[in-house]
Amino acid sequence: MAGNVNLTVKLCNLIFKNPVLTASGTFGYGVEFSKYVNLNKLGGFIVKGLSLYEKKGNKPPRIVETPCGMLNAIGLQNIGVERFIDEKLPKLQGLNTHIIANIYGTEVEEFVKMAEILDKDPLISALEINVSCPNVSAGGALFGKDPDMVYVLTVSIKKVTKKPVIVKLTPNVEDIAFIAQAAQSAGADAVSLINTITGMVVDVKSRKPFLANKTGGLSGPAIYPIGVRMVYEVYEKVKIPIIGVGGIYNANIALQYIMAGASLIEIGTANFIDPTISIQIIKGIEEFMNEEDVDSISKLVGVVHN
Amino acid sequence: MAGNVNLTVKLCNLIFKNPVLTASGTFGYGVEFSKYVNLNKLGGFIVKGLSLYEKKGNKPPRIVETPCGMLNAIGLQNIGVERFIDEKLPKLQGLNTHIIANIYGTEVEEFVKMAEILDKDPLISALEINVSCPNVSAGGALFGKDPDMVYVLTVSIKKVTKKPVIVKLTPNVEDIAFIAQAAQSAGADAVSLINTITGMVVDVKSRKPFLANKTGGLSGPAIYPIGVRMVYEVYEKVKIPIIGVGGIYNANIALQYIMAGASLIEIGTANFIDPTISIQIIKGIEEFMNEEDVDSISKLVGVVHN
Amino acid sequence: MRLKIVEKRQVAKDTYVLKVENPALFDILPGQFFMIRINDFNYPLLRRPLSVAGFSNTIDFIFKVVGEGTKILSLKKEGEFIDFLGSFGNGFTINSSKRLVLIGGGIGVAPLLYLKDTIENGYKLKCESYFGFNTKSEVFTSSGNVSTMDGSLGFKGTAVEMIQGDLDKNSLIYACGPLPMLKKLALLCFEYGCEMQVSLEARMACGIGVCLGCVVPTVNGDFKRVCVEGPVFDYEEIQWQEM
Amino acid sequence: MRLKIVEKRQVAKDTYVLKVENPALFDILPGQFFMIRINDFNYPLLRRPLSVAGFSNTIDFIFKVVGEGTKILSLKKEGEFIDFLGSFGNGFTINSSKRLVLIGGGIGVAPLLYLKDTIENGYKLKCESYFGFNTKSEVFTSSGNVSTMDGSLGFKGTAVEMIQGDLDKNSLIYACGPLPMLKKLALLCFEYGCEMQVSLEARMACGIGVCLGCVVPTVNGDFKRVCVEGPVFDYEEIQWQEM
Ligand SMILES: Cc1cc2nc3c(=O)[nH]c(=O)nc-3n(C[C@H](O)[C@H](O)[C@H](O)COP(=O)(O)OP(=O)(O)OC[C@H]3O[C@@H](n4cnc5c(N)ncnc54)[C@H](O)[C@@H]3O)c2cc1C
Ligand SMILES: Cc1cc2nc3c(=O)[nH]c(=O)nc-3n(C[C@H](O)[C@H](O)[C@H](O)COP(=O)(O)OP(=O)(O)OC[C@H]3O[C@@H](n4cnc5c(N)ncnc54)[C@H](O)[C@@H]3O)c2cc1C
Ligand SMILES: Cc1cc2nc3c(=O)[nH]c(=O)nc-3n(C[C@H](O)[C@H](O)[C@H](O)COP(=O)(O)O)c2cc1C
Ligand SMILES: Cc1cc2nc3c(=O)[nH]c(=O)nc-3n(C[C@H](O)[C@H](O)[C@H](O)COP(=O)(O)O)c2cc1C
Ligand code: FES
Ligand code: FES
Repeated sequence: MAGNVNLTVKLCNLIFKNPVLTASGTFGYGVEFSKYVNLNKLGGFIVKGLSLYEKKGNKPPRIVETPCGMLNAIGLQNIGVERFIDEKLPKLQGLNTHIIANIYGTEVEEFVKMAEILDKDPLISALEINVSCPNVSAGGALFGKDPDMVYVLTVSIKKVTKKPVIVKLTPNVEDIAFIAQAAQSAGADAVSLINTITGMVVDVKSRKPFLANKTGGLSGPAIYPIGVRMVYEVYEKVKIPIIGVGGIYNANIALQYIMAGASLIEIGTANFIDPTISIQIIKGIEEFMNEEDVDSISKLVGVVHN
Repeated sequence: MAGNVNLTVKLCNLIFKNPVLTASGTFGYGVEFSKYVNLNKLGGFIVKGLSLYEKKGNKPPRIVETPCGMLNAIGLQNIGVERFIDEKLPKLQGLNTHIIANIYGTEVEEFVKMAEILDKDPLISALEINVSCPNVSAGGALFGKDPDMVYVLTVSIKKVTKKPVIVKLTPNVEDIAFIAQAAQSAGADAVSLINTITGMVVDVKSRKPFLANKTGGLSGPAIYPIGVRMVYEVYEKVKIPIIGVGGIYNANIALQYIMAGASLIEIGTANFIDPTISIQIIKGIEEFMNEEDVDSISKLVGVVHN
Repeated sequence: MRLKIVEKRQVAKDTYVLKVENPALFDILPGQFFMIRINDFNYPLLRRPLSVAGFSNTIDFIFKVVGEGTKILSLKKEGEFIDFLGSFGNGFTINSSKRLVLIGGGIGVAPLLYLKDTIENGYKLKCESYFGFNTKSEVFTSSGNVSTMDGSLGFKGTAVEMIQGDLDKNSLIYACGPLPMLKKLALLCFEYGCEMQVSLEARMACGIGVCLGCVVPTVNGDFKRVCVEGPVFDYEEIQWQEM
Repeated sequence: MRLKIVEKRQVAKDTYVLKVENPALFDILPGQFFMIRINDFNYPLLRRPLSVAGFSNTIDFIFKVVGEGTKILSLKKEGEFIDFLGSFGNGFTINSSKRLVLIGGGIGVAPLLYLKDTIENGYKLKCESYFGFNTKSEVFTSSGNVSTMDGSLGFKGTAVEMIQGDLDKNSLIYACGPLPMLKKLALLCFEYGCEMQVSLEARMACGIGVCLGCVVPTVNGDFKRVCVEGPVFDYEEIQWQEM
């Protein structure tokens, strides 16, 4: 059965062999999963969020479970972009899949510097810009909540790199499509959504927030209907490709995102529960297409809007 | 053990015997639950959302299950405020608990008329204003997303009723505390939050949204960390009492809301799963207070902020 | 109400019978249903509605595995307890002056088995039953006239095809099954002028009439709740075109 | 990896032993753990970490019911399959030139039972064990020296109190148990100059080092992951004040 359906997706000059990526912060630097997943079978994977310099992250506890979800407040612990290039990328040489770098900063200049550095590395296929972080020069306002900041940031990054730029949107806004439009006007090649939804769990024994950081980001199955709705809304308003993410744990939900308008999808939290889930989802999408006689995945993108 | 803790909550001139209410749209007109729950044991209950005139509601399917949650798009089907007073209220006479009317309209005038009508009825203790609906005179913009509209609406309603006015906020905004502040400035006696979060489920077989209304409101356990976070944020910004609602299904989560800043809480979807849950939650709160030697529930409200 | 599983057994392809102890607290009308909590925790969140298929020392259900909830239910073991709410709904009304014809399709046959038992053994009346299935492996009853789409057992064709030439004004049909079958029957009833009580399905959250999630469109342009005003409706009440 | 439950038995108050068939695919070091999927569906969402308490024809776990996940696990039946990922973590290192002292508190004794077995029967070395519990009803092992807080069995007091006067520079402590006990031991080790390998707990999402959820603070002001760099740490690595 498998093989006679066309799963490939084009994004700018990139061809993805299938629409399944793995989400930043849930797939390490890829290598950690090579024991469970043939990385070459993936459409691509997105590495842990990188900052210009190494970051230690937040104090523990950093995670807590919620009904069909979890909160995390890792605080973007990472080794920094230079060590990533020196220590991690060499281990990823020779792979036949797309490696996407996820970057964030607290000032436009930081993003730009990282984009410049990563632009030179041929192993990196594209950049995903995490705007769910406070902009220190703008007094701590979140980049991702302000369409003007998203615009300026995207324009600045586009100037220094030829690699496709994906702007990853936060769901903690009133009108996500409006922010997506700002990214599009600024020349973004795609938007990905959703990042985590801010939440809090209280430890009633200690009468304090459970997480040391007080709030954390909600991810996992619980949030998928919100993500699908937001992809649907963004698809109505922008023309650039959408990457759907949020609570995907099986092929059905992946297909819901695709039908709502996503050209590619990312698997996040589900990797923790089953490290082979990404491959199972690729298979599941293929089976669905065979059963329903769909020869190309592109025919399913956004069909809900017809 | 029970009995020696003080569960009462004051809101304006009203005394609630405990902080547990049931949420609008999940408890019918109260009578439906009298088989399962001694209504007099509740802090109070909030009846199904009322409009000025009868509303038929949306076409089915109107509900769909999601991981630890559900979407609903009932479309506010109800018998209208007059029939409610004529047919339903008489059955609720003689109860020793608070009955709160939940009202919504598509224009300020509709809300005001309803408030006038309900103000006359002594059986109604307070009004909860559902602002999660489009304002037709403002071109369909949601009342609840616009602080100015919330302000005007609240002021207008306060003018025509002496009963406490609770403004029920939608979580589908960027900064819910900002909207809460608008309600407070307008003279609202309390705010309740959160209403449902907009979501979508796609039926991949038919390649259409599952609900006839396309989108629906997400409720249930899945959303509780979002509700707790929002109550926490609102508590930092307003002085009027907060009523916490969203995903509460046990005493622990009720206490999380209270500690985050809620003076009262509402139980919604959980009533469907276990119609006696509200009583169990009252008991659970009492047990917690006994175990932890807390003599008055008021001492727990907002403790997380200390 | 936590009831103990007395028997759980596969009776056909993907089809199980579940018998729980009868607390003898109430009577149950044929056509009524229970809301079943699949697990003692919040997943799956909503209760599942299942019709009563038999009522004696035990309360019996027959269910088909169609999704996650029924899958989990099929793995329950005898001796375990399950939380039930009910019974709910209006149930079928029996009219002794009519020719009683039971027409069921697939798992829709389940509530008709209890109806048949009530008519024959409770009311000591006669009825005819026509139960259609896709194929032999899905047949879970030997009672009544059975048909299969592929002719692997009984009459070859649908339950409706089995009886359709034989209906008359005096017939009172009790029907439960897939929507296309019910629509077909509604057309026939209009044509032959016979009565029909039809049991409908809808997605349910509460089962007790408060969520307004389970409505079906009625001829007067209104909605009725399957859980309270149904699940059994006079077919003339229903706006079939909108179903 | 789906493994069949060979035995599940309550061994003390709220405490169960769970033995699953050993697929004989790998060796497991004492101190290593598995990530266990409680149900075959997404609730509870995250896997639960459990240390190996024994390793022979079966892989054995001893766990305490403390919340929803362990509660559900305690209801599993022999013959059922559970999904395991592992083994994970670094495990204890055995140093034959030292006086080996195992100190466990409560359910923290579980991994030390496998360590003891390995030291005595694998390495043919000697070790001393001091296992403390709250009360008799919680004691799930007869091996080693047992203490209870209320004196209902063995020495009256904590495991630490049982041995504390008797530690020396040559001692290598292997410790697992509640945090206050471990902190106490860390102080003692500083004082007596003895070594200690301590097994720590942290909330985990992935177990494989990618979520960065399970970190503990280290003396150099950094964080280390319990699932990869641990769960066993040299006590001198840990920033105890911040634990
Ligand atoms: C009054 C009534 C009586 C019923 N009696 C029986 C019976 O005796 N035997 C039997 O096998 N089935 C019966 N059903 C259908 C049964 O409720 C569904 O098959 C079951 O809920 C599916 O659950 P699931 O988790 O396996 O499927 P999923 O599709 O995973 O369920 C997801 C959600 O959809 C709902 N759902 C799915 N299919 C249906 C459906 N056809 N009708 C209503 N809700 C549905 C579920 O309750 C759940 O909320 C009855 C339905 C109703 C309304
Ligand atoms: C490496 C390691 C080995 C362990 N070995 C054992 C063992 O052999 N026997 C045993 O009984 N327990 C052991 N634990 C603790 C065990 O994992 C928790 O008791 C269990 O996860 C609680 O789950 P729950 O759903 O019952 O509790 P809940 O409190 O309902 O769980 C909610 C969440 O908190 C996490 N959690 C709760 N308590 C702990 C804890 N103490 N440590 C880590 N996560 C926690 C759960 O995994 C879950 O994500 C170990 C923990 C770790 C980190
Ligand atoms: C532990 C954890 C760490 C994450 N780290 C990052 C990150 O570094 N950069 C980023 O853009 N998103 C990060 N995310 C968000 C995910 O990439 C994803 O957008 C989100 O989790 C929703 O998808 P899911 O529900 O499938 O997990 C992280 C999520 C989790 C759970
Ligand atoms: C079926 C259904 C109907 C609802 N109807 C109303 C309503 O009429 N008015 C209103 O303000 N909120 C309504 N709500 C929202 C609830 O009152 C509550 O705010 C929300 O469901 C979150 O709480 P929960 O997660 O406990 O259900 C409805 C919710 C559900 C599930
Ligand atoms: S299921 Fe809630 S009204 Fe019928
Ligand atoms: S549990 Fe994920 S890094 Fe340790």
